[in-house]
Amino acid sequence: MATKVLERKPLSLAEQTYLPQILGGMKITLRNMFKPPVTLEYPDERPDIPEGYRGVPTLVKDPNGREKCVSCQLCEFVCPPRAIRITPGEIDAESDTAHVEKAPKEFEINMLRCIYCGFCQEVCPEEAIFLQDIFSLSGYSREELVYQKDKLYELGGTLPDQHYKWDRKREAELAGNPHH
Amino acid sequence: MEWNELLLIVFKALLVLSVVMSLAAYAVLAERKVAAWVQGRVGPNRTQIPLLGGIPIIGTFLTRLGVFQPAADGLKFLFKEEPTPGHVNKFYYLLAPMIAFIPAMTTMTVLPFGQYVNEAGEVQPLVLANLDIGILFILAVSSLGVYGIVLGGWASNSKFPFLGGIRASAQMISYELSLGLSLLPVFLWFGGSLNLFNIVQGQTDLLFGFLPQWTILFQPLSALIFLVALFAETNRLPFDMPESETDLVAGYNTEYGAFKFGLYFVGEYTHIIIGSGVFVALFLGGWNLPWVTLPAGLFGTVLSVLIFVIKMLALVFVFMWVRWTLPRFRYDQVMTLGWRWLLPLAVANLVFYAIIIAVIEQF
Amino acid sequence: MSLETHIARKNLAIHPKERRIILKHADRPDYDASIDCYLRNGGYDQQKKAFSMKPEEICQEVLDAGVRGRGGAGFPAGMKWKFLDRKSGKPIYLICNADESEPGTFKDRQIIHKDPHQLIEGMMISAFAIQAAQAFIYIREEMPYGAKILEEAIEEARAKNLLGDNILGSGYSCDLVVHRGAAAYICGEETGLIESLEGKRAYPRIKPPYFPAALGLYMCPTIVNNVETLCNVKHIIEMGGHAYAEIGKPGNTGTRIWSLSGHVRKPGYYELENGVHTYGDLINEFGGGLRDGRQLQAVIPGGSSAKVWRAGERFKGKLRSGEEFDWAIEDVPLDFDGPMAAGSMSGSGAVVVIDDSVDIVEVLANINAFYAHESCGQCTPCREGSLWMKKITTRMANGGAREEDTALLASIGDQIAGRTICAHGEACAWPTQSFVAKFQDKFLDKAKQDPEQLSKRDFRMV
Amino acid sequence: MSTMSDDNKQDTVTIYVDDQPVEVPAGINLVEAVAVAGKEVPHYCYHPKLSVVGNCRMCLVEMGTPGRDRATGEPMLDEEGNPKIMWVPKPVIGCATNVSPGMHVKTESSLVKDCREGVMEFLLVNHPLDCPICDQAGECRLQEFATDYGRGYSRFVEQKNVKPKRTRIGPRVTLDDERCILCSRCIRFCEEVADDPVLGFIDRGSYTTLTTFPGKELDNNYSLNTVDICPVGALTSTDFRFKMRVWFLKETPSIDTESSVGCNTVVGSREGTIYRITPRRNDAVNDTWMPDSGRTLYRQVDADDRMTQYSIEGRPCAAEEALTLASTYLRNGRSAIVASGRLSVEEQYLLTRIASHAPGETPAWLVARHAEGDGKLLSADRNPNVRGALVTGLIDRIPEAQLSQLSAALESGKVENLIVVGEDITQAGISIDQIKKANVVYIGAVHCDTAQYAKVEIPLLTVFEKAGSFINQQFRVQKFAQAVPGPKGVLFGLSNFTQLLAAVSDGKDRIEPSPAAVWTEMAAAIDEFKELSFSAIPSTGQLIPADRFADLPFVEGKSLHFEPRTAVADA
Repeated sequence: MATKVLERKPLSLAEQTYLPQILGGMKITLRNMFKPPVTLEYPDERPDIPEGYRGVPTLVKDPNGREKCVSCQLCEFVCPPRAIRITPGEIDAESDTAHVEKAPKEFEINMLRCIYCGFCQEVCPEEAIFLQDIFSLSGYSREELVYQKDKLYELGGTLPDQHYKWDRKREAELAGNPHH
Repeated sequence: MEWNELLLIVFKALLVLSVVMSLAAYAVLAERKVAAWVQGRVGPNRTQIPLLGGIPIIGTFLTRLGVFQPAADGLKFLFKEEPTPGHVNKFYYLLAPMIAFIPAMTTMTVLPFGQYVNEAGEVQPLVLANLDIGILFILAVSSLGVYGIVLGGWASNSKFPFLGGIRASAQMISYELSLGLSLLPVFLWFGGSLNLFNIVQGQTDLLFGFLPQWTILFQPLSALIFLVALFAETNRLPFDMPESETDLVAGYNTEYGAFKFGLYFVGEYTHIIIGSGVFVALFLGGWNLPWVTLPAGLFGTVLSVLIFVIKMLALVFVFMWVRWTLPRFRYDQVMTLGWRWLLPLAVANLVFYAIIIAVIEQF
Repeated sequence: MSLETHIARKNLAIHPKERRIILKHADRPDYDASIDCYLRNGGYDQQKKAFSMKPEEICQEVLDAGVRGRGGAGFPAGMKWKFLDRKSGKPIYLICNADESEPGTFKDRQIIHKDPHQLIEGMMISAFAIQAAQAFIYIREEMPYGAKILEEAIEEARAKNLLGDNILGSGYSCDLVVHRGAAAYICGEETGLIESLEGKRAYPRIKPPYFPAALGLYMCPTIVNNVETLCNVKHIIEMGGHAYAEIGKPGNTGTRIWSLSGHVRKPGYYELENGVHTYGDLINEFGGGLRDGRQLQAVIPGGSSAKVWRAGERFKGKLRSGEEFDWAIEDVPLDFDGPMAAGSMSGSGAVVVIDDSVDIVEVLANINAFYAHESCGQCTPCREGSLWMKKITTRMANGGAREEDTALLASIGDQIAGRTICAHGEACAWPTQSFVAKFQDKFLDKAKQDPEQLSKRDFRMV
Repeated sequence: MSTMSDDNKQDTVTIYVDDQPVEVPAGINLVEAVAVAGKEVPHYCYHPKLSVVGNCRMCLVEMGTPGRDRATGEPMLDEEGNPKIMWVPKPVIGCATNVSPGMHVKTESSLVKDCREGVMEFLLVNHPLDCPICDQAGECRLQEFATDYGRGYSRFVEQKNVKPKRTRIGPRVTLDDERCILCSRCIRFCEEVADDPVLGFIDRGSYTTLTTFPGKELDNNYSLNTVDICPVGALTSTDFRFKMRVWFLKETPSIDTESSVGCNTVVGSREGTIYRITPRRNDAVNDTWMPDSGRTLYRQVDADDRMTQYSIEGRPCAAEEALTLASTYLRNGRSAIVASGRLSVEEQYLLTRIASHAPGETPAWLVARHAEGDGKLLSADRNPNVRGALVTGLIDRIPEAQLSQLSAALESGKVENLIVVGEDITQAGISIDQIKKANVVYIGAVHCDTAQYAKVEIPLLTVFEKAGSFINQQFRVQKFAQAVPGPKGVLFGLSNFTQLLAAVSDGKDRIEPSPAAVWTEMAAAIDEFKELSFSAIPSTGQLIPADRFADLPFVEGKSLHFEPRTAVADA
């Protein structure tokens, strides 16, 4: 690659003193002083959380209140800092959601380890885990920040569902085999 | 000396001390606020004093202005745990902040900050000690401040403070020359008096009936050199070599905390304030306003002090303004500027004015 | 119990243009299924004649006659026999495929019900020709009376030593057994039939390696022939192979019983000389034409698994003989090669005529429902594809058609045909492929029929 | 493959896979042949150890053979003189097509790809796609091939078929029929390998449903192999169901310790907990099967009666203390050893070394475990490593179930010190009084009566917690690796034995507590192990000469790949 030598423009006398530049700079800063602040006074004012923000990972329920997580443990697998720990369990045959068969017995996310990468949300095949707009967690002990299933559901709440995958499955089950 | 006179002096000293101290404290606030405004931020706006802050509109306004912040800062300096690192030389380590603080405070004794005109039209300066060699005193005492920094840097027994201290000493010594030299034309101008009060008084009259006889108008170069040197002497940006956070963490005061750090801190701001005062007295006509004659009596006195303080604060603002505008020099640039530019310039300036004054005096 | 009440006699006179060989006696009012009646009409003479011949000679006669399998594939029977693995030393089996399961076909039933001894004689000649150790008639459970008639006939024949040990003193022994299948379509497929006969699920076997001629019933060489084919053997012996080959046309010898059904005035079975008549003759002359005011919409020329013809279609091409042709449906000759040349097949000879009174999508839905129900479920493409196609066509027929369904159906058909274990893959793919190709406009119209209803329904299923 | 070499035919043929010539063993099918070429023919129903049914249609490939002129029988050549390939017009299934010389196969043509896409789509239309809850996820052929060969999007908008779910078809197997792709591997396994044909299909077409015959259960001891060979998650192990996703499992090669067959296994563990044991293919030993009973052996790791504490006369103590006391016993007075056929070869060898340092003659016994063999993978000899004890010289005769000699010796005081390793001798004819008479050092994994009355208790690692080797009925040395760490406080690896050896020999006889180090010693000392080393033993095991033991009356029955010599069997 050819090197192009640029000649430096010689400075004028005034420029050599740097004073015009200094004054120019001071003019800019002075002008800035009278502009309104651009910052947000955080605890009093809350920022508008943009869509796709990656806050605290939470577990959600579908609009019918069904626990969406089926403990497939993909999030546990994909989690780079190993913050997620799931103990799978089987849904009781008498339960309303018996057709789902599997649900987490325990589900914990160690928020001290979580790096908010959002892999868990991306990998979740059931759309059960979402990084929501909560971003400031605090606690007095390490244990307190290992969030358990109930806490995760409390934070996650209910999100709209596009598929109702399992409800449809239930419908099909109730409809039965149409072949005879 | 009568005991009541002594009492008056002590009272006056305490008054000035407290004013300067609180000015220093509020300078810190001002610094933070100016920085915030320049950068489009809000600055300190949360500290409240319980009852005062609770007053409906005013309280909120003051709180948002951050006027209670210095109280919090001061309390913090006082009550924070005082760690003394194990590796320091304890005696000098403790001594250094005091050495930095005391000269800064001492310089104010000779700074006139107003006048009292009695019925007879006699003018009395408002000053703690009206020395004839006031400016020499200031130069002498304020240069002691560098010992505080050098000593602190050395006593900390740690590399960053040490580097900070070394830089500070080199820088101070370099710029002190220009500082002193830049003042000589001023004293020549005012008939060789080294009394600050006289110099201020000398700037009272209008030349040719309309031109304010402020030194800065006649000796702009002196003023510029003095100002630049003053920046360097007070370790302010763009000359904050001793601190330079980016390469020396906090420079000479890295190992200091709590009250000892507070002393350094207040000392630095006192330096700025006193420096500004000196500049106002020498170049900006002190408490004089052009085309205005201050009335006699107490009212005039108060007015004069106000004018002086306002001018001084304006200059303090310039200090801050510059700080948040200019980037830091490199160390070699500081040295180059000091020795290769300012010093020759100051000498040339002196020679020039010496000739001019000689020529004027011929007539 | 009176069987007569259950056997509907064709009360129409035999059409003068029919050439009846196999059904020569069947519809005679004085003819019944008993062995006495059969013997009176010259029955079992050919068996005696055959037993005096060498088995190889019989085989040669059959080969000379060029009789092609009447079950659907149209493979020459003599050739099939030739492929038998005689070196293995294992017993050879003969099976009569009486699992007449192709929708539209009802010819074998006529023979079994009305002239069972003809089949038995044909079978015994064939068994002797291939030196079978045992012969079976595999009959579907949906013909219970046929089975009963056959069993009675076999008893009668056995009493006269026409089958069983040392038949007619020839030293050759072969018994004949009627086996009732559970009436699955797939049991008509020869390896499926063999599996069923062995007592297993009628899962067709993979070929290779399980060619019945080598590894058939109980892994022994086995011949499976259609009822009509086996009956023809008797007539070949009667006429001599070459004489039989004179009937019909070269390569399409003999007569065939055509089962005509659908929207014609006189549906029924017609035994016709091969290649002499055309589909037009069958529909309009024998079948009496369409009902008043109706237009022909489609013809399925050889059982529901054959590719459909759309009315007005023209078939152009070159016959194997080099003769160029340009046929309408009515011009296609009634034989094996004619429909083949016209892009379909004669199959089991079941001609279904469809007029414009029906929705063609519903016709396909009906056919698909049949094939989805009859898929044995062994291999993937047919198992899943047939039901999928059924679900689509049923939905389309019920008003839920989408425009992309047409292409989807064609694609599913393509994914099935040629990739399955047995021919059921083709059987279920061909109707769909041909219906969708030839009636594309009607299928696309179906999607446009009720867009409002469409938008309300959400077909996305999990 | 062994039958192959018996044939007089040419052993290998050259075929062309995607135009690349490959030499493959004659007579194998295209699935295997293409694998030799380093390519994959996806398949579901085909299993190398089961009959071929060809029903999944996933292995469709294009195949052609060199044409021969019908009239002359001469090979047909194209213009360039190369053999003219007569391509079969339809795709053929690789599993039922055997190689022939010069055969051409296309595994990547557009038709083949189209076939695979089509079959994958068909397999998925009625599959519930419940991978998130399916235990097979991660080792599911349907998932793998859908990713590799599938279309990637769905065209199916109809309602899926409904079939029975979570059906118990046996004590250890749970069936989810919706996931079943009807490959019939399980049915064939039960018929052909397990000799217990209880599985079958009911219903027809796409509604075909796998189930057990009425009144029957899939309860034979090989039932869980159906779970292993199920290419999807239809048959699941009730024990492993929903316990752990397979992708978390660390897989460690191990050996089934149930009998002298020595089935090769894979132990799946996560973070020190074993979740399941599955068979590992070894065509010379267990093919791809293993008994169900061997799959629950991992429970001994966390068993209630597991011994994890060194103790002296019931008082917990440090490991060194217990071992030092044991060595003190050994060095003073007449000693004897009761070892176990469940110990590894290395442990048995170290015991012989320990015995050699004890004063006088130190007799050793093994306790026999005999039960009826099932003719498959459980032999009559239920000790996995009796032959190890023979080869290492620990014993020189076939072990017996009752230790009458020892009993007499204890009674008469001829044996003052007794080392018992891994056996409860109270079950082998030794009374508690006799135990009390001698200084008994019990080394074992579980608490038992012997441990209760022993002077010194030393905890032993289970097979899952250590590495080592066994010698099975065929005199095949088979390695196993450590799957999980031992309990806290128990010395690792062979340390119990090497430290005891060092203590007994006054520190003179020191061996690293690793199998490799012990093998170096054994290779020097034992003829059968000459020129062998631990790392050199292949994963499928290494046969060693058995001539020295030809006359011993081993108690064995026939098993899958082992036929006892009649002379011995008669004895």
